[in-house]
Amino acid sequence: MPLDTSAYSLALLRVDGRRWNELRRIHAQIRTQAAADGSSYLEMGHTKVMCVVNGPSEPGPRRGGVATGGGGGGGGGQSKNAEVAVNIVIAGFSSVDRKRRGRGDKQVFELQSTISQALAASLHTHLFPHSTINISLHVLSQDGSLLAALINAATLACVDAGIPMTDYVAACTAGSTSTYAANDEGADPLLDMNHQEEQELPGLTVATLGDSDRVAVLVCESRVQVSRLEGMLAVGVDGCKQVREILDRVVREKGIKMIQEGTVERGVGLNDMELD
Amino acid sequence: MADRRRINGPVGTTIAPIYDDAPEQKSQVAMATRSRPANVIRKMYLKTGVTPSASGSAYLEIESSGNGGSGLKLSCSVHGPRALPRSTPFSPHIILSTHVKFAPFATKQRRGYLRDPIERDLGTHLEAALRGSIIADRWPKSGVDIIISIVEGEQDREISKAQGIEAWDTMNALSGCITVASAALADAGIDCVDTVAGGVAALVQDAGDDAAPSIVVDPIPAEHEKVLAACCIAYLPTRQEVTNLWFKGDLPASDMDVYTQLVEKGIQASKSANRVLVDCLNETVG
Amino acid sequence: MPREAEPSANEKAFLLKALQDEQIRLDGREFDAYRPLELTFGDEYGVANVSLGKTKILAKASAEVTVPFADRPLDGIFTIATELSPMTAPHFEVNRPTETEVLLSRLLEKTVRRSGALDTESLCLVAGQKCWSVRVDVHVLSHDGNLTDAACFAVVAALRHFRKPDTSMENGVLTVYTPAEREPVPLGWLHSPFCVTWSFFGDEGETALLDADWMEEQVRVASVTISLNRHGEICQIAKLGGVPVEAVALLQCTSVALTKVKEFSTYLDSKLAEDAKRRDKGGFMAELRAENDRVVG
Amino acid sequence: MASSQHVLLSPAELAYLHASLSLTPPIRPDGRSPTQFRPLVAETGILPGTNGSARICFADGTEAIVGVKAEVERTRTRHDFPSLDEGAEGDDDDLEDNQHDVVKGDNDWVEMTVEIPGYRDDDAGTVFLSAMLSEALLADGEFTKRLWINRRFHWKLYLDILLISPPLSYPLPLLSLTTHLALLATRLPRLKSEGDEDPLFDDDWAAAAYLYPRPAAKKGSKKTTSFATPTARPPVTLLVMAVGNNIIFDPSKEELAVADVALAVSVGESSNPSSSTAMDIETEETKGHHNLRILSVRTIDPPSRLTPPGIPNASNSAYGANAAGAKDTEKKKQQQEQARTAESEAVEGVWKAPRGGAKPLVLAALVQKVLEKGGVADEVLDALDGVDLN
Amino acid sequence: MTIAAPEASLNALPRADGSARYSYAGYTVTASVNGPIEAQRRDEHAYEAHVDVIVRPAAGVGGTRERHLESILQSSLAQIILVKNFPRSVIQIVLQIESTPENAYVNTKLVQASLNLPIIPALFQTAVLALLSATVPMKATATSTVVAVVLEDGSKKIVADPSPKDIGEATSLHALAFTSHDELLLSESEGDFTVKEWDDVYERAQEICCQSAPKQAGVDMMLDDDASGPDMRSFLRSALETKVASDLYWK
Amino acid sequence: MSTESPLVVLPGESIDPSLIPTHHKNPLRLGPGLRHIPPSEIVPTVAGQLVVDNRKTSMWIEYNGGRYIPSQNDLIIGQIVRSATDFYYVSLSPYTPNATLPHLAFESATKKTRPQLSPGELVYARVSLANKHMDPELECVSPSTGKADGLGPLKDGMVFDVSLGFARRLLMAKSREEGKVEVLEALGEDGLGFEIAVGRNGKVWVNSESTKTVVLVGRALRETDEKNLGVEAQRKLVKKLVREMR
Repeated sequence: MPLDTSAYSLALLRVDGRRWNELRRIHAQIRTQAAADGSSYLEMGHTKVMCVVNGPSEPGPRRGGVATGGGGGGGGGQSKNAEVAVNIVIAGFSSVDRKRRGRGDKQVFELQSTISQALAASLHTHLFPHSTINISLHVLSQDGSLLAALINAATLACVDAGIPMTDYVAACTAGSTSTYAANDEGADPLLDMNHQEEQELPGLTVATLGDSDRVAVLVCESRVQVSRLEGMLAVGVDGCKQVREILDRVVREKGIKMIQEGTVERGVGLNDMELD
Repeated sequence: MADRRRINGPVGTTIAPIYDDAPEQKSQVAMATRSRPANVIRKMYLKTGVTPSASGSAYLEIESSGNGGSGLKLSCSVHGPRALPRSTPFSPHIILSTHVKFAPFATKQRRGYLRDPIERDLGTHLEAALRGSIIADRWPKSGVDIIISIVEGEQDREISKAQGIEAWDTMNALSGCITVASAALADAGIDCVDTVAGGVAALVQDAGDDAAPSIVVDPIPAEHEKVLAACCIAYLPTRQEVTNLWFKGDLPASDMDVYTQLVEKGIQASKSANRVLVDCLNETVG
Repeated sequence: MPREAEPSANEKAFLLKALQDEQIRLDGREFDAYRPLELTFGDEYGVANVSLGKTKILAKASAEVTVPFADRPLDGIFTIATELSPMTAPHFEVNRPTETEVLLSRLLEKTVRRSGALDTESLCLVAGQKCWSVRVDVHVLSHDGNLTDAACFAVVAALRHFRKPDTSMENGVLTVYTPAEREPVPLGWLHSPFCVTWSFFGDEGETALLDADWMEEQVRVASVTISLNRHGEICQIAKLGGVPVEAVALLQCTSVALTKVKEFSTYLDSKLAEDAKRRDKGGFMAELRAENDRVVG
Repeated sequence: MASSQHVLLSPAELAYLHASLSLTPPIRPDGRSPTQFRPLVAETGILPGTNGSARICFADGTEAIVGVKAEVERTRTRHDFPSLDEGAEGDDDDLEDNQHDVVKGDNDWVEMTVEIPGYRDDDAGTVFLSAMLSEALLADGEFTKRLWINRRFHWKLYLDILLISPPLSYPLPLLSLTTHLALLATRLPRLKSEGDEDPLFDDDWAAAAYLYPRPAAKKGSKKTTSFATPTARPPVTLLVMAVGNNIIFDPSKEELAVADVALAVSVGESSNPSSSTAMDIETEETKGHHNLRILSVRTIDPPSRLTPPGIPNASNSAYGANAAGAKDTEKKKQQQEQARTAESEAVEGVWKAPRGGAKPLVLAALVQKVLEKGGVADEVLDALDGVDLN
Repeated sequence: MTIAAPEASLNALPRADGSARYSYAGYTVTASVNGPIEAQRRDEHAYEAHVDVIVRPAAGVGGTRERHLESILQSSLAQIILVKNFPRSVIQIVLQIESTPENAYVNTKLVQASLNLPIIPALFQTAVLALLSATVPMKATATSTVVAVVLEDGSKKIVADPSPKDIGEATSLHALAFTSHDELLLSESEGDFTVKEWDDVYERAQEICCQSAPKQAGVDMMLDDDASGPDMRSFLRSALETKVASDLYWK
Repeated sequence: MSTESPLVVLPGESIDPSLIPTHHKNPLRLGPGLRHIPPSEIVPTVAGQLVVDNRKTSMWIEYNGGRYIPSQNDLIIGQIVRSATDFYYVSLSPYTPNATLPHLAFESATKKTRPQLSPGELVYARVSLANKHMDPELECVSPSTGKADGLGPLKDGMVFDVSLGFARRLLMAKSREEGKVEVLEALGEDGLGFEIAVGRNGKVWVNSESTKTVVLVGRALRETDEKNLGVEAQRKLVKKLVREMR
């Protein structure tokens, strides 16, 4: 494999020059769009996603290919909890080699349902019975850690929309320099994998709730020795905490800015200010 | 997802080749010139009540252009007005849903079973054209389906494809659809303010370099060197109103009058189509 | 529209109470105990009948020669079809994938296909022109929870039991032999992954159960499916949302899962051996003759 | 479909809106002048991964992103198309005025997809939108010719048009403008190889040539797209509607809800006319001004037809389903009588969804308004010139 | 070759209202019956129950062939079920083919144009058994068989339950089903044949399906002891007697 | 198999007229599984055992399995689906149309005092109207006495699904003698205290102070039903379970 661990073991630097426990640059904005109840734009390295949240609102007509979670089933309208409907659009130009995803692409569907289920657990959906929270995500550019980026963007947008939630759901990826074959003990865990690393090395996506160690999402799609799991998970969970800090900063800065601009009067909590 | 509705060939098969006429022959065909005067549309045959099971139906056939090419054959069936399914939200009006589909064998290149964008686009145009004519608020909370199948399209699609401009044929098809649909609606007894009919006019460049571009109604692309612009009109004669206008082409903005002439010619074409329509309806009534 | 019946409030409450206060499950199982797992093979190669308590699954493997995908000329084609019919439960409709179905098929996909359990390169016959297309159809006959683990086991069992017709290449001519001419050959198999699904209960997901039945699945707040092989290689982990669970707990789940997987894999091996013996003694010739008749027909 | 989504306005509100819009001069809810567009924020080159990209955000929050990606594709020669095979040896210049020139475009070389959140990509509305946008783009045979590399290869251009926000107002103008900018910002790598050999490209992005060459970058790009028309630009599609005798541009959702008729007009610009014949028609060569060309016109089915009708007090005694229905139809009958004579004045202050179509004169006026010298189209194009393309 | 006696096990699927697993002549089919259950709007009938038959192939996706089989079975089963008893409801029959006597790699062709006649009896019989196990009220029971007309050294020969080999050589194939009142319920034919031939086929099928089964229980049942093939009716009866016995073990 | 050979009938088989009980005045009463084709033919519609009671001049088919089909005066355990203006929608079995239970069909219920039931709760009710053309109607009070006699909301406890036949046996007046159900008595003798309600629709509700007991009873019932246990086996089972629990 081109990206063999030897290169790493020499300088302990990764292909993009990061150390093993370094996140890529995360840039995020909220309130990117006036029309929506909540919106956000998030970059993790070269992975760029946008999120638009509408609702809680009357459940609209059932749409194809939209994963709905939370609500505890019962078909949206009847349920005691708000249903979280996630719709992901992966732009054709987002990846290097353009591949068109048809409707009903199972992988996208899985992403949708994962995000929906993850947020449904953190949002106080029971406050909005018989209603729907529509989250639509747009992937503009992909360079690894897609699921993580989507979750973070969705979380931010929900905060912006002022939907009460237990805490941030922050996500990132972790990997390991060992291949599943190589059973070397010298293998180091890696934080926040880019596309190339995801291709070459085993890795997982983890999302935690707030700064606890409680894991909301854990997705591993590559073969790896079970002994590697603990290390990777630890690094991932730690990464999530860093990510949470960043997200939190973004929200606070925006909040302060809005107060200074007088968009909202002082002393109003971030969460309840958009509740209208 | 595999197609479960019909029996497809095994994987890795190739489509049978279409043996096309030799280019020179083709060019002769293509050079066939227009026999009709510029402001006369082709003869058409229209009959209502062809599908007993439908609440209204009509069949339209437009005579084939002289040179062996075939004309347009459309059949339209109208189902409804009928109650909307429970799920749909309340509507104070009748909900139109239009489906236009080329039969797989209608054109030289075989059409698929699923509606392609062109066909969907046609559907939207048709919907716009009809919605203007029917009195929608007489039928609240109800819907009507209008299904048109183009049994035979203009044979010369091949050529127009070669010219890289299919839309001209599409326009002819659309005007046919409008006329036949309006007949079927009348047959179904759905209230309309007026009978709408479709007409096409085009700015064409005839063979020979010196020939100046001229405007003709109901054009057959094959009969002209080049079609510069065309427009399809859905027109309500008694109210003198246009319910749908579709212009396509490339005209300098400086001479708007050409555009206006085109529209007028389109209206004229639609009027003449309308006569046929009205006669046909009178027959069924009387 | 036929709808799925949710368990009543009483049932939900009681189930939780039993689990959390008394640490007992309604059927008296231990928390980390599976329902009795049974595997039977048909007369045909590649048909596996798996029952896990009241959950019953039929997996059938089949192969045909076809054209490889243009972008992967050297690989065969390997598909796992999981279509839930109304037999699973009346509210499933043919041709209308539900969330359950999609997630199930994704899990099997990742566990068996993406983990490279089947050597797809060995399915290539003529590069870019001919290859085997191996297909497993998963039929859920009865759904009483934990489809994933049962289905995964059935798929692996079916594939390992399956024999595809033998082939040969002589100066560019490909011949596919009927079972009569040559005994069919097994697939190129690299490792056997199995799914183990944990279900979590309680506000913090503190209670974890293995092999939840349908009732328990309807009450659970989160679940994680861990796929491993007997060599302790993780093939896939999926905790797709749900109530957050302590990271440590997940690690424990994984280690327990590994022991379960080892049990599965030994059970499967023994069953395969058993079946092989059955076919061998005397049955073998009969087998051939039977095949023979089929071929001519 | 996006244009006819439900507007939550009461009949009274609709009636008021219609009345105020048909005043002279019309009073628009947001106080714009009839020809005034909504303020917008535009930026280009936002996605380094693409050949060209643009983002536009209207003041009402509707937002669109367009990305253009180009891939080299082998041209499959067609049998019904000898010109491609035998070809002409001469270099590009004299091919220009060749009878059927070798520099030949094919509409299949452009693939356009429109994504409207919450609508399937084969939804009637979505199809209609993309049909309209691509129709304008391909109307003059010129565009696809820009994608020609040599007789064996061509660029395959993928335009992905994403509406980020929910479709509040009818997104056509937004999408069109964004596409316009994205195309202006699109650059293709410079061709290094010669003739019909497999194309080799200069991987220096700075050297890449604009798909629509600028006057400034003209000389540099001349080589690659010699047949390109210097000041040509991609088309823009404008949404125009009429209420009574007033013509209103860039209508908001509410305004569209009372439109008597709505038109989508696509205009392009080119200095040297695409087709030799167009010359003949052209009476006087317009100097200085944008040299506008009208590419396509489509009536948009206005959502006003689906608005709930008000009931005049006269027949308002009718409550309860059946009675109302009966009464209603009678009323409609009378109304229809009036309608025959004069559509506009039904009962004063009572909203009634428009019936029938538009008078040809109105339609003509609409188009005229767009195209006249110094008309709205000119303004828009000037405005778009303001956007700097990085 | 001799064909083993038909085997059936009822209520094999614990979560369905009724189910049956039936195997005979190399065919194995599992059926589940649910009903009467609430009908979807599209197949809701104001005065009778809608009988919904779904046939699923062992390998590959269901295609036109399965749809055809479904329509055949649907129309004939609806005749013996007392549909009038359950208006606005659905009786849902899912037939899962488990194995067929064909080669494992022939039947994986996704969609075949040809109708698969020989499998009809297996499907039909399984459906009837499953209906009985679900105690869906019926006018009568029914039995079914397939008969082939094979050309053997010049003379036409009528073969019941033909092997794949026979089917390959058959000049015509006929699937028939009779109610317990000896009425012809279903008849599907394929190939060319004379009226005479069909009459013979009819006779043969009838004697397989309608051998006057003993009305009383406890009478010895004769299974494929002679050339006349198995006596389907007594087979059906015996299968049901075992079920009833186990259900009412406490009596 | 029991001693006297039971008469098993299949749908459509004709019944020997000699078996049909006749009486000078009481009319013949047909139970489930039989249908009368005028003038005088009586035909079974399901497979089962023909039972004839000459004293009551009634005959019916004894069978097990299938889906619950409501018939008048059945006692059932239903689950509240939602509340409409003046009645509840109650589900008797999955995928079937909901039954309706009027808000006032409870003991001494008035607009103010009626029990407030939320979706998911359970009620023990009687089928007051069953008609193939209408959705079934329920009541939790006897129309004659106005007393609940045991009917009404079921709080706490657990519901176990059993076969229709077993539910019927449990409901028999002399379930022990006729139904051969020993398990409940056996449990009682082991000093387990619990309440139980049996629904004709194959649902058994069990409640008790101790969670363990409920689980134990549930398992005992289920196994008895699924494994077709005879009297002795039932006693053994109970012994075994009780041992496990302690």
